[in-house]
Amino acid sequence: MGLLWIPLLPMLGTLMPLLASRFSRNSIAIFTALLPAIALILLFKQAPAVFSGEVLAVSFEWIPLAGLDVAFRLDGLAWLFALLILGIGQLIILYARYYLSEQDNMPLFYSYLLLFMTAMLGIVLSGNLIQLWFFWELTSISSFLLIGFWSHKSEARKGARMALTVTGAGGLALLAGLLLVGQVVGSYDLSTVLASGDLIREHAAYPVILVLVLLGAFTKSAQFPFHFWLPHAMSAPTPVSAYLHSATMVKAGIFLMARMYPVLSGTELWFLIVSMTGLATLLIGAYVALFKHDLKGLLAYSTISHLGLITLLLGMNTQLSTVAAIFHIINHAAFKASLFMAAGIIDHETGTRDMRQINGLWKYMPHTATLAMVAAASMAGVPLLNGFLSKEMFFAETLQQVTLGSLSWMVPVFATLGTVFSVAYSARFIHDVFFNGEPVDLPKTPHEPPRFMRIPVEVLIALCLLIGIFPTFVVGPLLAVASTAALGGDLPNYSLAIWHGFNIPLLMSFLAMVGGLIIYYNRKHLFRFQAQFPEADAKLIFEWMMQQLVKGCTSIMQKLENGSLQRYIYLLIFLAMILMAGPMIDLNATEGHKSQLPIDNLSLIAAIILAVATLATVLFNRKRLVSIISLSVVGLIVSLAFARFSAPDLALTQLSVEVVTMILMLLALFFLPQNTPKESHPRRLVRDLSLAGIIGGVIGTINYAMITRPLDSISWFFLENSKSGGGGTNVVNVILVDFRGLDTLGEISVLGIAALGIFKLIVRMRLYMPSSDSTGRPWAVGRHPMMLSVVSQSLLPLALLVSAYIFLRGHNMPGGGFIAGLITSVAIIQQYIAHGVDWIKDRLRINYQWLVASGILVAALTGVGSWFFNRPFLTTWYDYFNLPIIGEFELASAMLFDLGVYLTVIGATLMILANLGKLTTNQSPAMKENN
Amino acid sequence: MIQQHLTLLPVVFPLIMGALILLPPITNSLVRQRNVTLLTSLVLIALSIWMVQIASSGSIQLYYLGDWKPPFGILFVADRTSALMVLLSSILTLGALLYATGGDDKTGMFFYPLFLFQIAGINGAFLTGDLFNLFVFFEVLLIASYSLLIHGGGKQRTQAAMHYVILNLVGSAFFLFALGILYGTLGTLNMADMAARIHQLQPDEQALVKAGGLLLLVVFGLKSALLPLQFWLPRTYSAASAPVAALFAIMTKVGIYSILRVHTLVFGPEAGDLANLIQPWLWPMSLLTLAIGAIGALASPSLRMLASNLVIISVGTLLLAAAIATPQATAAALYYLVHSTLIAAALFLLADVIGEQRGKPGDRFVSARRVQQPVLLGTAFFVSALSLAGMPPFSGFVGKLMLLQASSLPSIASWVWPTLLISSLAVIIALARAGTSLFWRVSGENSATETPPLFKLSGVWLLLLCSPLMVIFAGSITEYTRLAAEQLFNIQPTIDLILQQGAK
Amino acid sequence: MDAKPRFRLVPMPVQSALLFVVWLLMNNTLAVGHIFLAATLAFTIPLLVNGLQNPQPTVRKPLLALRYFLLVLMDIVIANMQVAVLILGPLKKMQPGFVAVPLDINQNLPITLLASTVSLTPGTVSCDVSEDKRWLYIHALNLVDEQALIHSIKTRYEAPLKEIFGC
Amino acid sequence: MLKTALLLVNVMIAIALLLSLWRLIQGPSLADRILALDTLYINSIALIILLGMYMGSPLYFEAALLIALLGFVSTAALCKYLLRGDIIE
Amino acid sequence: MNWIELILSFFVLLGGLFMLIGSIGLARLPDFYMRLHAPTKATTLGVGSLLIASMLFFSIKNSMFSIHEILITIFLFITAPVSAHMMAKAALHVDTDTLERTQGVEAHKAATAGGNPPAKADLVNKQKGSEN
Amino acid sequence: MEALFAFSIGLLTAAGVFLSLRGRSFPVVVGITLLSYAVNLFLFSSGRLTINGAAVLGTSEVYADPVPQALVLTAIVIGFAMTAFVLILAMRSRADLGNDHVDGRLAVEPEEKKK
Ligand code: NA
Ligand code: NA
Repeated sequence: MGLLWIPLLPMLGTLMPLLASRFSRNSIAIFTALLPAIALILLFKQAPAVFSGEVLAVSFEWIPLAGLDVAFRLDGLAWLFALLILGIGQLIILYARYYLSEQDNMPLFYSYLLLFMTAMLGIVLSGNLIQLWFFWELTSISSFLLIGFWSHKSEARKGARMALTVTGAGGLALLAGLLLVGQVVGSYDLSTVLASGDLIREHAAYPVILVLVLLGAFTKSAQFPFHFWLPHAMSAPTPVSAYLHSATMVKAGIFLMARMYPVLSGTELWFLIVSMTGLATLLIGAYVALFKHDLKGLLAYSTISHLGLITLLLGMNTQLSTVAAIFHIINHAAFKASLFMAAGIIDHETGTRDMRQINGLWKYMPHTATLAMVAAASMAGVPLLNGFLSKEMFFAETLQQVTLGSLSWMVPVFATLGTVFSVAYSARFIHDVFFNGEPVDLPKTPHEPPRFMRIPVEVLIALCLLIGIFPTFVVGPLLAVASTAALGGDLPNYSLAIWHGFNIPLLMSFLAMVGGLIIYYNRKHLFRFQAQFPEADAKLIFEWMMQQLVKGCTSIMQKLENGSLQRYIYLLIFLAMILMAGPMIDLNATEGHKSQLPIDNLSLIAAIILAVATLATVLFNRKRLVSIISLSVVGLIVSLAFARFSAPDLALTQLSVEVVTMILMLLALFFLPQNTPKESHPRRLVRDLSLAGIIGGVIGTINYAMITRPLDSISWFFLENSKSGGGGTNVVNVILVDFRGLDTLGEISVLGIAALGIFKLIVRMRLYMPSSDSTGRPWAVGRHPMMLSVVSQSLLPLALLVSAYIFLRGHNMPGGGFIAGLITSVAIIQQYIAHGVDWIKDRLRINYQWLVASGILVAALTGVGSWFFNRPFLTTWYDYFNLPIIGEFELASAMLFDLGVYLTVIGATLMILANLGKLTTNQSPAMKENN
Repeated sequence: MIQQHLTLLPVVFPLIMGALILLPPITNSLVRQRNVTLLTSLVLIALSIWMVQIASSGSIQLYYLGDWKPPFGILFVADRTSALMVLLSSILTLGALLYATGGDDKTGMFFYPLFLFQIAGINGAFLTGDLFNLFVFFEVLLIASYSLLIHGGGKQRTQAAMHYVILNLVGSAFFLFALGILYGTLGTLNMADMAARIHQLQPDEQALVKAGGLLLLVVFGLKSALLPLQFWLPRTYSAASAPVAALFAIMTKVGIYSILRVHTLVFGPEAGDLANLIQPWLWPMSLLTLAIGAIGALASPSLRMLASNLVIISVGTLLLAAAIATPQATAAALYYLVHSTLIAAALFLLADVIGEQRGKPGDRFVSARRVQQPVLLGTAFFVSALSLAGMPPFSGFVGKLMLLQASSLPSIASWVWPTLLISSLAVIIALARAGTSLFWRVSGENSATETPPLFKLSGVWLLLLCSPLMVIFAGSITEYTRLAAEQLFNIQPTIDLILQQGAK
Repeated sequence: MDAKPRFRLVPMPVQSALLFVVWLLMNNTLAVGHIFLAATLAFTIPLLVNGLQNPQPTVRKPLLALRYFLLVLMDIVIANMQVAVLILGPLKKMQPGFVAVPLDINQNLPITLLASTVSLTPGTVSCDVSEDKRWLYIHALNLVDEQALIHSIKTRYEAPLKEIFGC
Repeated sequence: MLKTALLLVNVMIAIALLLSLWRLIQGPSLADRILALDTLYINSIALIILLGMYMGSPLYFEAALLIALLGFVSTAALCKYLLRGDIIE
Repeated sequence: MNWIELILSFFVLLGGLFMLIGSIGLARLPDFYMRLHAPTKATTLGVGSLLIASMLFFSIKNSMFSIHEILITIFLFITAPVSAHMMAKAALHVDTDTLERTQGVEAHKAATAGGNPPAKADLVNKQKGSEN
Repeated sequence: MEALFAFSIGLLTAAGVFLSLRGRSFPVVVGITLLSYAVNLFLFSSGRLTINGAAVLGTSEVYADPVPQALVLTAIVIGFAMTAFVLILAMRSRADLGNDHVDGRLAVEPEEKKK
């Protein structure tokens, strides 16, 4: 269980600084350090077991479906990395306490830092590949926050974004790779995977897996050509650079390669990709580092170079080289973290990081200078320091490899060359900063930093020395156990002695040392040579690429999404037609075998009228009023068609809807242009006409094919049960109010909602009200023709009577609440037309909104009523009663439902039409202030 | 009694409450309207949790409207999937409503009743087992959405509404053509009955039914913003007022749900000659939808626009799952659907707050004054961004992960994985750009205007909280979606259940 | 005219009677249930719409009204024959024209009835009523003698109407 | 005999419909088109009554009644539109 | 039985004939105001006759008094003149062309002027003129 | 008869689609109205064409399929609501944007003056 707490404690620790934010800076730092410190202790408590070769593991089920368990696994490799993370983490916390200024949000910084720490621990301790990826991404995210911590700096924002983009992309590749691994192995459990090396290497997907996983590793570890983000991450506060960009995050990629070493390595492909990438990175990083004037820039490229070195070692496919890689991981973490911290102190004390300004600091801060120089010497590989040991091992290994065949000599040569530059930039770091005359224009006068700020550096330098001098004693067991884990088996023989006698690696070291110093001495020529090449700033290029990407995307979107409804409709219909092509081809015979009705002359004439009126609607579409009139003819013929083909209810409904629609169109047309100008390009007309023709043809064909085939439908049930089950003989109406009453409830809701929506549209509408008709003639003077008024008001009672008639008979004969409602509405609208709004408003006080609501409510509650008889919603009830004198009559709950329909229809129609009419009057609808 | 009618309540309850709100005394005071609506939404959550609980046992709840048995009457079906969708809509509703109480409810009339009507329509679409009834509920939710879209007024909204409404009208026309074809060949409206009858067709009738099924794809594709029918979405969603946009986050999902439902039940793997009717089309279109969404995300000049494009990406992702058409992919899709809906909604709300606090530049990605609540909003943005980008530790990664796993057959993966992963990267880039512009690129301090009321932000947090919760409980949630997907694909028992009940 | 009408239980007796009859007509029945229903509707509908009625002069002489109705009916039949002949005959002979008929009645309902009668009967359509309600403009299909036309309208239709409504 | 008469009238009304349509298309003025529409409504009433008799079904009466009622409203609305533009004011 | 059919046929044919004549007039007459006469008149009688036929037909068919068709007639008789009136008014307003030989120019002008009363003198002159 | 019916539906559809592809709001609305006629007739005919068989019990021997009729009735009402909404929206759009284009233009028509 102790294992579980190791990542868990830092995770809880993210909250500590936030909780402690009210206390002093020291307290915040202490609170922050507390939980990771305990975790570190716990880590040491696991040491005996781990060093004895045990693999500790703990796991719980989390998302079994995705193969994701909460699984932690501690072996030597993980222990080593956890030690780096937690140990250096403690130092960084201490260092940051002094580094951060009063203006910085220290609790937030610490919180981010611990979040990152958690993520790193998660990676190294993961016992499940998916979980590993989970924490992998978490490091990208937390490092984004840390790099961008000084968000007011443009540098920081861009650097953070770049890092996130590159490592994020790598993370996605890694995910794919890990998923493939899981696919091949059949499990995401790390132990299982590590035991399946052969299976993976022999699988067809191995190259893909390898490339994907390596993409993840290379981006994270800043390997060429993905190295460019790392220097720009230097805009982060220095503790971040020291922690993330030397000791931990960039090592995550290395860790991954080491972790997967047993399953992925050992092939030629591995060698080619990994070692060549490492070699290139090593050279480029070392070369560029020399030319950086920025202190942290130099360190960043140096880091890239050393990461390249480790990668190269891992790529060489030998056990010893792997041991060397692990060893160098430790050493690099120690000297590079201390160098970054020293750089931070210098930056902190001088106010700049430009080495052209910073000179001769030896005088001002000898203590710090000593520390930094030791670290830099270690970086250069000076004997008696830790860097020297792993470098020797590296040289030795470069001499062993033969995979490149006759070109194998290149590896040691380039390795030496890389080290030459490494020595050169180390020399530059030492000479240029601490000697080389007096400082130039420093913003501050430098002096030694606070006592405690130096302690972390001192600890790390001590480590460098101790390892350098007593390697076997200090680091031997750790290296052994970590290497065993990385190799996934037995350890090779190696010696950690300082002195191996005069041999080629020593010669190479010597050459490198001398060569480096020579190069540094002649740096002026080299700088001049380098100055010929325009400096390609990765950040600028990256930003430019991003901008081009955004620009490109924007122009694509502007071209595609041009705001033209016509195009969208066209696409919609076009797509539908494309999809229809297949079925139309499949359709062998358009005509079916059902016997067809003969054409009678009236139907023919009606069809002709329909066709002519339809064409007239289209052809006159620019004269809008004429278009409306033609449209009503179409509607009329459609109603007649319904009547002709045995659907009286539909005919009635269509007729009433028709008139209301026409009134509505007239009301709206008043505020719209009366005519449509001619603007369609002939080509567009042809295009639209062809599409319209095709869809018309397709729909017509489908229709013909459908209605000439026999149908076996469920309708018999309704005909059989209408009377007995629904209590009505008009089957259509019984379907509407009973069998499918819910449709009707939905339908009146739609109507009611439309009324509300239209009211919303009308309220506060700014109007274009023409004072004359389209020909410029002023409107007629008389508002309400007398004859119309007189006749309309006399028709009103009659119309109401008719609607009562239609309503009451609906259940047994054509009719019903909807049609009745429309008739009532039309009658009332006719009063509006004939008498005007002012006249009506004193005489008719109906709140249409309430009418709509109560209509829906009546219908819905009628449905609910059946619950009290233990029946589902909308179960109808009917019965026949016998009263003296009056005789037998029927009562049905469906009538109450229909009443709801009736009320809604009236409410909605009038809410729409009357309010629309009121727009031009002083009764114009306004939004109620209802609070 | 309530349990007996539980399946119906998510539809009828908001409908009745919506009508009640339009009547005095509630209609006379906005405060009363607020309270009643919030209460309604809480009750809806309780009801839908109950539904999910019942559904999770694996039993399919059937509700016979009017006591008419299938295939004759209208039938409501609450299985695991539909119960989950109803729960989703209820949670979303509460979040959006809480936000709306911050003042968006005042900028136009009838906000609350329209909201409830739309919920009724959405839930109806989720629950109904009858194709025509589905059409009716589509129309209910559409007309309510039209009215809500114009809430608050303004040029952009009107123009967006014009496009949205007209396109959907054409879409509805296609829906009715499709319904006509299906009734005219299969002779029934109940979806289970259709699935049963589809085997008895003559070849030519099959061609007709095929046409109907494909037309339905167009209709559902339009609702769900499938390429090339997605153009309306960014403008519409980014024009809508924040709570409305948040609610709209589920609208596309209604289309996707319908595809999952109809094209699995009627035209699914067991439809004989018509099996997997739409999959060949869905493949390229969903991949392209993902691509266009990613391009749009990169091109987005404002957070709302970005959120809209993220919705398109989620649509592409979900339809990709529908194209894969396996229970495994569908399980992933259902999880992803819930997550993406909630978080996209939260992002729309958040965009509004951020926009308000940044002054004139609003939520556009340009330098502006600092937001008043940088930590609060920054954290909220961070959570939503990570979720939507599919990055750990928030909910997006689970769905993405499962979908990748579901598409790991080499033939599929070579298409799906790059598209999914590259679009993820695009989202990461776009969101990183958004976050750094909105929170980090500040010029000057915020002149202290009043901070938004607590309630308003609680809506955002409610929705965002779902993300970590969905990760923590991912095990049981994915187990639920797995069983839901299996239920969705194992159609024969469903058909038997529905039609045997009818025969009784 | 705009004064709010006082509440009356049966505000429009004539309409009520009409509604009663029309209901039975529509339903083609004399069943007791329907008579009861008809009475109910004839009672309630006027109550509902009473507010929406401008007061109109009442019929003073019902018998005369009936006579007038029959007269018009007969004229309609004749008018239709005449017009049919005109329409089918040679168009060149036709002499269309506008006529202004000075009015003696000045209330809305009688004027409306007169105008309607004019429209329904021989070859004339009433086009407009002047704002001061003193002129009725008529279009005649074949205007042979303007004065005779004016005269016939005034004596044949306007005079009885004036008498019926007593104005 | 009645059948023959009905058939004959059928043809007459068909021609009437076509003539009205012709006027509707021809215009020339808007008033002409409104008049033609009004006539089409009336023709339709006749058509429906005829249809009722032809089929021997009383189910079509309401449709005719409705056309009579609604045709008037739409004619009045159209005329009001020509006169005032604003049909409800 | 035969004479009933005869009567029925008569009314049916009469109705159809008038319907046709009305439409012929609509199509044939030379100006709007003249066309206005044709349908509004012919159709009242046309529809009337058909309705009478229908009444007879259903009364006999169902051996039950069926006179609800009268209702349609009532409606038409009430509304047709108003429709005509409105159409004429509209036509006057938009100044629809009249046949050149149309008489009563002054009355036409007066009516066109929005139904304002005509100048007294004009009409007096007019009346005088017609007396001459 | 069936062919005539199908032809009419095809024509209505074509006309509706053509108009809905125009650039101004009003023709588009008219086009959608035409399209909805086509749709209603289409849905109606899914129950096949029947003459003299209204589904009123006791009035004939063979009845037309009542189900599509009920569906069409619902569709008509919904279509009406939708048409009303889009029409008023077109009006609002003109008021807000100053023109009745549907292709995203924002130019104000000079000849129209605001009240
Ligand atoms: Na220097
Ligand atoms: Na008005």
